[in-house]
Amino acid sequence: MSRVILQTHDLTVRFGGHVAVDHVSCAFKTGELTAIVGPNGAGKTTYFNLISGQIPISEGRVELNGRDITRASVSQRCDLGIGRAFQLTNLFPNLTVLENVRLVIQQRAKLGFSFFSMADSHSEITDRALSVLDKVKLFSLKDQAVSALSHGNQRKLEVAMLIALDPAVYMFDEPTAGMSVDEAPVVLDLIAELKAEKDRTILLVEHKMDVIRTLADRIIVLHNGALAADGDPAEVMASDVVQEAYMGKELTDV
Amino acid sequence: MIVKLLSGDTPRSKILGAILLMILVALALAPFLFPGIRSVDTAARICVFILLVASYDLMLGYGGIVSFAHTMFFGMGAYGVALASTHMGRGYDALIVGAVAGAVLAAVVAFLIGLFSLRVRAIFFAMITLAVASAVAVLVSQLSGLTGGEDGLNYQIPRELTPAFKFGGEVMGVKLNGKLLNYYLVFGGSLILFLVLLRIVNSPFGRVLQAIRENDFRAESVGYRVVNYRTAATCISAAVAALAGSLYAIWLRYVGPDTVLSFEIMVDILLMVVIGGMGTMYGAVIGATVLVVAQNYLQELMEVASNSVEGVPLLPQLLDADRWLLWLGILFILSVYFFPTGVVGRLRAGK
Amino acid sequence: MSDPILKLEGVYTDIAQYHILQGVDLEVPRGGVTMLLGRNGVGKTTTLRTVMGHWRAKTGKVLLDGQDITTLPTPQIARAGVGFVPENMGIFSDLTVEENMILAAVSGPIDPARLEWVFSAFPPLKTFWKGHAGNLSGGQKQMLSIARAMVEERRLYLIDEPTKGLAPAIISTMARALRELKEQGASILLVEQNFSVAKALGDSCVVMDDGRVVWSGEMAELATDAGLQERLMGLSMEAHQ
Amino acid sequence: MSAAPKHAPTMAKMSFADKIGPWLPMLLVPAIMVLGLASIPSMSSWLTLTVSGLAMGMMIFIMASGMTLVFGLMDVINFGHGVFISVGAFVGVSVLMVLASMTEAPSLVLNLLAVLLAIIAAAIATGGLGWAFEKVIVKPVYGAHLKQILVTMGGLIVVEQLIVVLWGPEEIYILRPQALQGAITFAGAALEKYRLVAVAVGLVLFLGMRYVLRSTKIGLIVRAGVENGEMVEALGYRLRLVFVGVFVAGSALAGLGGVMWGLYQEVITAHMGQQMMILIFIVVIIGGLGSVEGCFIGALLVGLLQNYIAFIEPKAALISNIALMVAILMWRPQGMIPVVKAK
Amino acid sequence: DIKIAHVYGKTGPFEAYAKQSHDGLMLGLEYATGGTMEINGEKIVVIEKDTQLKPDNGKALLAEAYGDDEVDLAVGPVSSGVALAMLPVAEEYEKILIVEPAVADSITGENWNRYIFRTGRNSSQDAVANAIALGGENVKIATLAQDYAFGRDGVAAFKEALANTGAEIVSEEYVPTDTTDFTAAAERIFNAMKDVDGTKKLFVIWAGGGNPMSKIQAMDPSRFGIEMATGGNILAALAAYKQFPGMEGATYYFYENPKNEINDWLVKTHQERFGTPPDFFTAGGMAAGLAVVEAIKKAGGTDTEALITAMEGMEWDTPKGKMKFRAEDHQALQSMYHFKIKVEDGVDWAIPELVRELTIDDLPIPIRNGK
Ligand SMILES: Nc1ncnc2c1ncn2[C@@H]1O[C@H](COP(=O)(O)OP(=O)(O)OP(=O)(O)O)[C@@H](O)[C@H]1O
Ligand SMILES: Nc1ncnc2c1ncn2[C@@H]1O[C@H](COP(=O)(O)OP(=O)(O)OP(=O)(O)O)[C@@H](O)[C@H]1O
Ligand SMILES: [Mg+2]
Ligand SMILES: [Mg+2]
Repeated sequence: MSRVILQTHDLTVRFGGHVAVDHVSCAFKTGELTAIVGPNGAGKTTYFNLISGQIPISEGRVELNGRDITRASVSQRCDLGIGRAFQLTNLFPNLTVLENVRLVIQQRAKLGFSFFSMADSHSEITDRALSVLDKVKLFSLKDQAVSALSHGNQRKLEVAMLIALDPAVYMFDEPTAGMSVDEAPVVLDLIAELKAEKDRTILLVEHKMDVIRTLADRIIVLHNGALAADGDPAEVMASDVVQEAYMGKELTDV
Repeated sequence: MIVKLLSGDTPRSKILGAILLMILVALALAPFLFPGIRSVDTAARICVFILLVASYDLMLGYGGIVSFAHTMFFGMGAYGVALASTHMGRGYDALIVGAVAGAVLAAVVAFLIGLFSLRVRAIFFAMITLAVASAVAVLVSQLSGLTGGEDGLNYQIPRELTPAFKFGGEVMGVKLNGKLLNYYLVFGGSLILFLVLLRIVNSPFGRVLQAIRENDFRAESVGYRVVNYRTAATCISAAVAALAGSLYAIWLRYVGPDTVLSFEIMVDILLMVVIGGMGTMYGAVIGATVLVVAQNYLQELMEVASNSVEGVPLLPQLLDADRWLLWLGILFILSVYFFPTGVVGRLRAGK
Repeated sequence: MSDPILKLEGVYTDIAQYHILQGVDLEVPRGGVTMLLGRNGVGKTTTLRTVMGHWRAKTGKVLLDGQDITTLPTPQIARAGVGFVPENMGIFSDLTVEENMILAAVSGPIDPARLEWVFSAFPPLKTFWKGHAGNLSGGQKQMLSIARAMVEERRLYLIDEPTKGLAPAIISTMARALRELKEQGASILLVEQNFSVAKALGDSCVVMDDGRVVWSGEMAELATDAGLQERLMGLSMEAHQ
Repeated sequence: MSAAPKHAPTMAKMSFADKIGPWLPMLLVPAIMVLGLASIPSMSSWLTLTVSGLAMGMMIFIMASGMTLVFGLMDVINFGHGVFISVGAFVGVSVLMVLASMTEAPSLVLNLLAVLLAIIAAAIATGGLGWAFEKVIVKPVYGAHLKQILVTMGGLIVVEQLIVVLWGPEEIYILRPQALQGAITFAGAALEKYRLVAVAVGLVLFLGMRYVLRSTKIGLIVRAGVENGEMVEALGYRLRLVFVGVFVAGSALAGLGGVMWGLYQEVITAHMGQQMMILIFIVVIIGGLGSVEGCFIGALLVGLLQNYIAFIEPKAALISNIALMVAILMWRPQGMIPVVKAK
Repeated sequence: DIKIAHVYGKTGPFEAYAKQSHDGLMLGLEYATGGTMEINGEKIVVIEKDTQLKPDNGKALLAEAYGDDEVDLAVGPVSSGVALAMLPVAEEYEKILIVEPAVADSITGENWNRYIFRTGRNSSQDAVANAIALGGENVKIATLAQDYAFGRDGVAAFKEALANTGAEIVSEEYVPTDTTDFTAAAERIFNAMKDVDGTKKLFVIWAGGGNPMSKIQAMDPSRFGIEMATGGNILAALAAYKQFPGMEGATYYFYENPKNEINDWLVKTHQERFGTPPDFFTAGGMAAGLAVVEAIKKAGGTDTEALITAMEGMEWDTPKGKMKFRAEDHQALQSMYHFKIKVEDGVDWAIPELVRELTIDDLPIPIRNGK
């Protein structure tokens, strides 16, 4: 059973005169994986930012489960079930890998304002964190400081933190960028697994076509901030808009 | 048991552990180990400053919040006791009312400042606290009818806490009098509150603070309401600072702007935190001890040094006891140079 | 082939107490694109940073055009004609796009003709010329980072994962730009995860694993030998198109 | 499927508020002047207060200019800035005392020449001191604000004490050069002649700094270097050299400020610079980090407002500067014309 | 031995004053003992303690001096704030503290206790002396002072003393202590005095740095017929008085003014040893030193009660002539000097030439300790 969980109505943001997201109306259903594609600077990340509340909305509304969350703060939206991973890695650099994930789970468990318990005594939280790390194959690095991780591993941790958050709506922003060909599948498999659980809503920004082809139920195309196409993957991919503005000429023709 | 008292946060370095133990013993037995008015006074100051600096470390080292208003909170506690003792007359009720009122006021003011300005950038928060603190200092100086202005207040505390109260004779050559009781009140109070702080920084709350210090943007986006956490940290820190001020006021039986509100004390606190090691709590112990001792005894040391180099050109002038500040300054620089992560950080790294 | 423009001989690099590079031997032939491939965390970035002097080789030598630059200060390495596009892009986000580019033109004002050429590869930079670089989209930042290296002629370019976050259309213009650089006589050492880009651009190729070079040779050889790919990089054809 | 894509990004018309926003700070100074006019009954008082307030602002700007470079651009909080002002004053005043024959002559040219020589000497001395400061004290703590505060505070104490060792603990009183004493009166208003010199120096300095920062890459290199020094070096700039240079320049400017301020106060002490620090911080911060223009406007605002408020309601003068800072930060949390994002 | 502690702010902004004060104290002891530094065969030992101008330090150090070092009495400090913190310590240890040169009235006023004596002048003495020097029929005075307790008390005392002279205060201006720009205050004063008739004077009470005098002078107050006036100051500060030839006021000490043997000796000896004439705080320190010796001699020892008895009402000679500890509040009554500024070439400072010595009898100093 799938129902609409997240909906944007005429969502718009302007930076000075520049309309980065231009009246985008779109609905997302549970159990559905929507890929968002578009040229660089099309407004994909900004669209995410508007949904998760990172930047204030100029016009329009965001609804979650029928509730208007346009004015809600980032952390409130997170509590309501919107979670995201960032395009540019964004972690707690001087804490360990484990601590990074633990912090997320601890917030889920609403333990943040516990002043007098000992943090390390909450073993159920540590256990969950370790199991998440295991899933993304970072278990062996759990005691490393994040700043010492290679780029690819930081990307994996970014994904791990989103999975640890376990929100209703997952937003991945180019999760595999900079990941090597043998590592990327680990993350993609995880996303596929989430999708299989049916009640998750997944939004995925990706530039790699093969990934989109295998994972996406639906594609929306943003172009110059506006919604340029929305529909079945194969159909959208074949359209002129996408071919011309986005794919460019095939690499081999260069 | 000990580990539990320390909230699982052990010194994690043998040398550090040994030093801390030494300081603890020295402070616990100060009146007997170092009899003499001045040395006990120094010990009491060390206790108060350990607590004050630890409370600052909660905010700065763990929360990453730079505030210049810490002496203001310190002062609120001190003036609380002073004013209560002045107006309610000498008595324990005055001490308690003063201390509680001071702590509550400090927390409320911290809350208001936090609500207003913790949203802005760190450096601006620092400037706003500086502004508020100096406005309060002006206020204290202006309301001289109430606060004694620049001259401060002298007041009476319960007789049992003053040298005039004698019980028993002497133990190990130390007179058993109210001053001794007063010292142990300061020592005990500081110790308990320090352990409480240690517990707080090792709680889930403490971890969140660290995360916010690292990356507040990210903390917000995994669902922590950053402003609330920062405000809470500021309030706790302010309240504890106020309690430290109350202890100081009980010990000194005098408060005045130079003693509890001046910017110099703020600088001392910063220095103690950094020399000791930020974000470690134990750094407060080391930093406060080193600095208070230096401030009190460097001059004497230099007197000796200066006399021993008499006849050498310029050196005696530089070593003149009146130039102690010069050497304290050099000490500042050297300590930041050689202990970039503080003494505690250094000891832990080299374990 | 003539002598290489860049040569690493037995380079060991430590970061803190970790031994990251463990004897890297590598040659970048003059006037070609050399791909540096390998899994995550094997030391590709560290290799580039060691050449730039951000990390220092503990033992071993780095030779640029025969000159030993192992211990040269970073600015001098750069001025010896090395352009660098770091993995994290190194954008100055407080500065505008224009100011980023002005800084990148070390030897004087920007040559307008060359700038036009850069714009033709990365049109968005022209659009956001006066905007703060920190506000650019991820891909636009990547473009700026590459554009900065291209704005003046260099002998050698070290480029770390330039295509991450770029849309396919831009990837192909970028690839064209890199080819033009090569035609101008520059040499390029390129770290890349996108194998089809590597295949299309690379002349020769070096594969690293665990802090060492484990294979080097012609790109064409690797591109056609699936077994070799599988062995060196865990790459399998089905994971890729 | 919707319309075929075009390549230019969508642009909307900017609202009036968006357009005027960047210019608002420039309007603040005249706005405050008009407000002052409205609330001060006597025209001649208003004139006196306004002119001398602007001149005082210039003097504050001169002292703060070095801070703008060092704190604003390099992101180094130099608490020792104040002591550079003091050193500048002591060196400058010593030079002036040696040149007594020139300062006591009733010749404007000779007087100004003496002041110029004093300024040069002071700038050389503080510049040199700044060089040593950077090498020894500041270099290890780039990027760490708190440590900067502490080490520079240490440096401050050391230098302050050295002043006492060299010049003795007494305050030194001096008189301004003959031709710069007294005031000129016009339209019932009086303006100290010396303030005119300050205005001239301040303007020259302002234009000079603007010119250097706009027409060379130095400002860019420093700002970029603070964010990512490694990358600046990888582009081929010797960042260390630039940083040292800017720090030295900032220190020399403090020295200049010291001479100007010492001659204004006519009494110098080792603490004199330190006493100005809060005001200098306020000016730099409300101006917006790294902005010479902001610093300039901020200084003028402070100068004017101080005078107006002290005239209208002396009690409020106690906190007028602080109130100004809080108000501006509430309006623009980054300061009026931020060039660099504050951390 | 006779042990004396000198507890004072050796380091910090008042360093210069502190040095004078200590030199004076030592010179006083030397003069009074004829150079032997002994009283009745007992050696005088002076222990120095540095409060760093911090009241809490002052308290601790004084306690240490009385308790650990077991001194017989203590002298100091420079700053009033520190002094006020120290007063209860003397009471607690039941030992004498001779306050010199802190000036706050409340030291011998509301915060006084019987162990406190003061050789230094108090603010009232300054205020009353200046009122006498400036006052007169048809004199209209504006005051400018720092906006905190010291400044306000000073003006209040001045005003009170002025009441008997026929002069009138027309405007009181207070500015923050850290004020550097006095344009606004001056403008307010000018506006207030512009249309007043009579002899118009602007009296400035200012402690510490900042220098309102010459800045206001630069705005040409004579346009409105206003003359500047202020009290005396240390020699270094008198340099700035060169702009005010003919200005009148009252001062605590200037080395040429008192004519007596002790002062002659002081000026000569100081000149020999330090190469400069003695200053404000040298004279004060010396007066304290002389008082100590005189009191111990008179009491026949160092017993506190005996000392108190001896000192109450004690008269002794100082560089400023005769001083007398008033029995009620232990304040030393002393002469002040009405001066007129003379500028001479080749002298580093302006000379406050003596107009009239205001003796103890000329100066009605109120008793403020409620006794
Ligand atoms: N804070 C901001 N201020 C001004 N412009 C902004 C801001 N944030 C984004 N932009 C502009 O909005 C446009 C959309 O940016 P966005 O990051 O959403 O692109 P994107 O679709 O995610 O691109 P990419 O694939 O390169 O990541 C860009 O042109 C960018 O320059
Ligand atoms: N600052 C550091 N401190 C400690 N270890 C580090 C640091 N930086 C990198 N490393 C380690 O060095 C190894 C090599 O890292 P490097 O960044 O060179 O890998 P890479 O090949 O570029 O990987 P990727 O493809 O993920 O970017 C990694 O194992 C990483 O954990
Ligand atoms: Mg994006
Ligand atoms: Mg890498």
